Amino acid sequence: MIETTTRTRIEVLVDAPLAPRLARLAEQAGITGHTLIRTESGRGRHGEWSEDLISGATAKYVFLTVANQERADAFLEALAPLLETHGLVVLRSNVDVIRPDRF
Amino acid sequence: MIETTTRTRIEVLVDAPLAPRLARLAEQAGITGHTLIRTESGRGRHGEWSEDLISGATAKYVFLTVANQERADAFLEALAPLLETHGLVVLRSNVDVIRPDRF
Amino acid sequence: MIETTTRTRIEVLVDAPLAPRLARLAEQAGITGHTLIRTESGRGRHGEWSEDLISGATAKYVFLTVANQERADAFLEALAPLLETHGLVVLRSNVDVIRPDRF
Amino acid sequence: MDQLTATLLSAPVLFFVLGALAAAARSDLSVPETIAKGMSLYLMAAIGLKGGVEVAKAGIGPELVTALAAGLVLSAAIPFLVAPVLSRIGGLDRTNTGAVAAHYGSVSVVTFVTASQVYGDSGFVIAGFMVAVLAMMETPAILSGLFIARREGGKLMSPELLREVLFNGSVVLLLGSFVIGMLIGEDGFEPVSPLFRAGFTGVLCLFLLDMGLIAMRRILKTRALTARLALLAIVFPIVNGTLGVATGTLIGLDAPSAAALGILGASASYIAVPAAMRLSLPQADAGLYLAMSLGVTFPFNIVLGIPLFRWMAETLGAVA
Amino acid sequence: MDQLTATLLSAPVLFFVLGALAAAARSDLSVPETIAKGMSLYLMAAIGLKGGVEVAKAGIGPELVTALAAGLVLSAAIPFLVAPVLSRIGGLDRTNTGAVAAHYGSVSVVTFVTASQVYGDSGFVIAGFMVAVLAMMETPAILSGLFIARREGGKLMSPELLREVLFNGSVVLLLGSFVIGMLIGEDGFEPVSPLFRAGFTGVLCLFLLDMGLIAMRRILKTRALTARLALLAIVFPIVNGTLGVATGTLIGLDAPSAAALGILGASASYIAVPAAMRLSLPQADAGLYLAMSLGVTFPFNIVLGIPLFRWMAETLGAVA
Amino acid sequence: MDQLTATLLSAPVLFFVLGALAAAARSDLSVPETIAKGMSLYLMAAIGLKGGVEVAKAGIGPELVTALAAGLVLSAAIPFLVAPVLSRIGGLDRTNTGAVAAHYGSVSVVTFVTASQVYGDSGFVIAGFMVAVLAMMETPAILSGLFIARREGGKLMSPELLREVLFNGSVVLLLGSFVIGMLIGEDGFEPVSPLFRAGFTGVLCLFLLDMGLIAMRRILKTRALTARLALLAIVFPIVNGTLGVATGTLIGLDAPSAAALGILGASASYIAVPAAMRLSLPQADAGLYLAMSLGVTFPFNIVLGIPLFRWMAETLGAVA
Ligand SMILES: Nc1ncnc2c1ncn2[C@@H]1O[C@H](COP(=O)(O)O)[C@@H](O)[C@H]1O
Ligand SMILES: Nc1ncnc2c1ncn2[C@@H]1O[C@H](COP(=O)(O)O)[C@@H](O)[C@H]1O
Ligand SMILES: Nc1ncnc2c1ncn2[C@@H]1O[C@H](COP(=O)(O)O)[C@@H](O)[C@H]1O
Ligand code: NA
Ligand code: NA
Ligand code: NA
Repeated sequence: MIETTTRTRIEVLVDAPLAPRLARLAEQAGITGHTLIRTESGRGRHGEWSEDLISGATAKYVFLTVANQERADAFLEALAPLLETHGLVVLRSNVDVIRPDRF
Repeated sequence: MIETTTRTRIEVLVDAPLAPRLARLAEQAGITGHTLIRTESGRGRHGEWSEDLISGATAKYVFLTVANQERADAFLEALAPLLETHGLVVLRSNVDVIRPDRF
Repeated sequence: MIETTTRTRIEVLVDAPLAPRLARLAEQAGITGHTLIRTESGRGRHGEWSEDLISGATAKYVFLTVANQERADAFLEALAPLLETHGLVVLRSNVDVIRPDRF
Repeated sequence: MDQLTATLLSAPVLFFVLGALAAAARSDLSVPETIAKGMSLYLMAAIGLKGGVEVAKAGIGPELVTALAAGLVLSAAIPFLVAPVLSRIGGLDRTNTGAVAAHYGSVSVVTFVTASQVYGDSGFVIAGFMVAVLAMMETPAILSGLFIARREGGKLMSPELLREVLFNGSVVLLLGSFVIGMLIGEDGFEPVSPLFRAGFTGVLCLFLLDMGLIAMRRILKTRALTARLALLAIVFPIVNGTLGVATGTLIGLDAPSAAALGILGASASYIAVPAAMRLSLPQADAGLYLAMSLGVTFPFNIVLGIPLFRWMAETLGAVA
Repeated sequence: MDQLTATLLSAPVLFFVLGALAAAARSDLSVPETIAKGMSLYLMAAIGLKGGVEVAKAGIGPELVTALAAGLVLSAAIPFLVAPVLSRIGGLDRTNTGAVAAHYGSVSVVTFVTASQVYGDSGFVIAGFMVAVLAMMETPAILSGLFIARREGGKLMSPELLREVLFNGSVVLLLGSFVIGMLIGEDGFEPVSPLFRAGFTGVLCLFLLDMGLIAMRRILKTRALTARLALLAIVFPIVNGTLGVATGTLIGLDAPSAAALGILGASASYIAVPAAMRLSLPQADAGLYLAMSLGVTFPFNIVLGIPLFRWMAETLGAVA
Repeated sequence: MDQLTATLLSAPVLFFVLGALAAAARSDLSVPETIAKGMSLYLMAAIGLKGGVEVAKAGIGPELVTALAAGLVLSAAIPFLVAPVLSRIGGLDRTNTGAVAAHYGSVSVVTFVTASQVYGDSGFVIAGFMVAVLAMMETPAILSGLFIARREGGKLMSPELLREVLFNGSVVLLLGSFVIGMLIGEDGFEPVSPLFRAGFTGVLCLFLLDMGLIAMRRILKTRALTARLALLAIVFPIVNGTLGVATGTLIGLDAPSAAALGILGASASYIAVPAAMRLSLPQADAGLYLAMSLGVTFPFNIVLGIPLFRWMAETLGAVA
């Protein structure tokens, strides 16, 4: 059987122009990797949006990163000030990974 | 430490033309937000598909929504009649969120 | 209340040209279905990448599949030799599904 | 048939064949979906505009009204003709019968566009108003197909479906461009002519390259297409096309326009109808109806149907 | 006003109207985002190149410098003019006031492009150097808007924002193509002329089709747009446009170029500014500023503003 | 060298420079990936068609066969020439040596296309059949590269790889369009000429704008590119290009075609080979081989290689 270890998975729904700033915050928290996932559209308290390359103002990505708990917590702390102002949606869950030293 | 609360995460793989109906069902279940995620292709018991903008018939999205358990259950109930006819794939898991009042 | 059963969710971040091989491995492990999800870009120990249709060399997908534990384990075993050489990121978690016989 | 060689050696058809061969060889050649969608919008706008400009020159005659009526009847009736064959010979259940039948009642814009290009190149010019007939025939078949499938429970028409039938994107674009063409006329068309007229055949080549890839890949990965159904997907266009040519000749259309009505009868939808079926008859097998309409009937029409219906229209026209 | 009919019956404007009607009828017609982005890049490269080639022919005069200065001042000043109205009459808070004001100080490339096409078709030709003025006016308004919103805490200018202001993609492409046009001149332009000159109006039609869809859909799904704000989105272009025409006439531009400065003053950004605002004023409501600039002001300018500012410029020019 | 100024001041090259400058200034200018892919398909179809039409006019001579053979040998041999340099001077391990070497044996379609445009504009016309040589040289180098890397364990050729080598999308499109061009000839090409001939240079401009952005961004974010490797990425095209020109002159090609063989030798793949390497040598560093081929060699060839190999071919041709 393959051996796995539990790590923390963090997903943040973020405005496209803000994604590079998240990458920087993650790096400062010691997290080396992330993946941006494409979205199409959505709806929330601020109404509907859909990907919009003309204005570039309303596209969003899911910023996905897996890290050990300590780094994940540091990243969440760093995100805190952006939560209210930038309307981020932040999700955290556990996930098993195979090569734990990578995360 | 950032305080989090557990909520229910529901993901539904859905044919693109049906996505607006899911949004309506979620809203009727009291869920205010959702995000559509882009897929590329897939395979199941009914064979292979891939995004196809010409006919528009074979594109699919992942409909992602996070809600408290009660609303999540109401949404799943509402989905039930579509499950067989529309070949939906429905996944449910737990997730920690930061501003629980939003979900 | 809708009845659900727990299954294993496996997500693999994979180079686009390699995705068909994963589908074959999954099939050999008895898994009938999967979905490819689109990504945009990312960063890891090997630097940054972003989807790049010209060379086709640096696009990645998230390969998502849900299966019962036995088949999921068989798939993970089959993936093992690719892990080091192809720099895959593999995540495993539990998920509740509605029609358990499908997975 | 000299026309056959002419069709086969035209650049658009050769690019279609190239795409099909590449897919058959399992080449990784592919056209991004959004590019294909963009070309399809371009082709519809161009054909609409050009049709409208022709009508602005020639005026609206009683022919237009007769042809529209004929198109409406054909689109609504063809599903009822093919349905019994689909269920008895094809062995399909009621849902799949309805879904497939709807495709054959509706039309393929690109088949029409290719025919009008190939015909036009040799001076066999389809009347401008046939574009309006094309638009007219897109969606009535959807209702016939649903009636055949007789969906139990639920309303016959959801609001989404009604919009799909009345304001389907391709119908709106075709008719809208047609009306714009009529409003601006030859003079107003001149500044957009380099894009919409001069660029047309070239874009059609690239689009058909993609259609060749898609059609062949459909065939290769389909599981539901039996030999019987594949055969029906060739018989239907011959029968429905003959019906179209005959109707066109009877109502007094000139030979090119009668041939065009044949093309419309023969062709099967792969745009408006599949999306409507996903919504209204989700249990129907999308792999099946796309394999039949896109994988078999479309190539048949592009390669053989185009010269065939011209030959029929010329022969019938000489007799009549 | 004869110009009004001419504008309304030009192909690009009719396609814009078609898009708006299709969206109003809730048709599923849509242009893929990447295709729209591609067309927008094409239009900017083409307008830049053509402007540069004109300047290569006519030479750089003192007019260019005066016009650039006038553009800079207008772009920076307009936000301060509209801000008090937005907060007092529109009832917006400081953040939203700053964000919306920035949009009105900046410009809409496509409004300029459509105007130069519609004007040019009737021999009313905007000077080539106005493209440089267009590029100049894109981003200064961002700084004014941020100043108005007076963001508390944090630096006024993040490195991302500075880059956005100085090296915004559309500014770089417009100015870059302009310089390339000046370098290659009429002779060097000749081989690219079929794409960038002959194809231009046609691409503009398809792009405006999409803009019509987008603008109308914005209006339909917005929640934040009150009747008062919608009214302001019509008053602003009239006032700012008049200001632009008057300034242009005062500094001695010919009538078409003065009208163009009017168009620039009147138009509101929907490219450079929204992205900058998402970054710097994320609390501002994107639904609101896009509804005003794209949903109301853009259609107003395309349909009524273009003939209006021409008429103004001709009248003022005759007086001056 | 007068040719240098002519190259530098042609619109396509200027757009390439614009893209590179924009990326260097960290502008957010970008061309959507699917648009770039669409333009790349267009360029390949166009160059293939035009080559085929030329051959239809000139007939197939023994030259074609000799040139094809020369191309095959060059593509298969160059990896073995550069490999020792890569491992000894560049310090690469065996896997990376094989991967990078494969890139240099293969070719860059856009470098060829740009050269044939820039040359053609000044009457220095590459023979049509060189397109077939271009297609021929795309994939043999992949096998040489894999042989050099000598992958342990596993079969040398997976079925995916075999398809990649034989039916690579760009090879199929180039050769397919070439054959279509031969079949339709000048007459059949006429209706598609507005898109594929007139529009060509303009599309090339927009595509090179994107390539400039991509090449510079590669350079800026690469970590693996050492100064030595960067230098090799300039030495290789000079050496391999000289080899190509010399071979071309020796086998009796006219000066423009010999120069083209130089371009093919000098250029490095960034389409067929990288995708094949991801599949077959996944441990090789994609950042490295893309930085070398796309970030250094491609710009070198576009800006300096094109005039250089012309000059060489003219000089050698005069001597021979
Ligand atoms: N409960 C939710 N589940 C999934 N996505 C959500 C949820 N709430 C909000 N979102 C996403 O976050 C975006 C911004 O939310 P809001 O700030 O509420 O407008 C929405 O447009 C959705 O895409
Ligand atoms: N076990 C699975 N894991 C992930 N996706 C699946 C799975 N089964 C089915 N799917 C997705 O759901 C679609 C429809 O499934 P089916 O109804 O079985 O053809 C497939 O084409 C896949 O994209
Ligand atoms: N911790 C992580 N969380 C999410 N994605 C990751 C993580 N680490 C690596 N990745 C993704 O996997 C790719 C390859 O990783 P690497 O092999 O470390 O370069 C990266 O470019 C990311 O897209
Ligand atoms: Na039909
Ligand atoms: Na303005
Ligand atoms: Na080479």
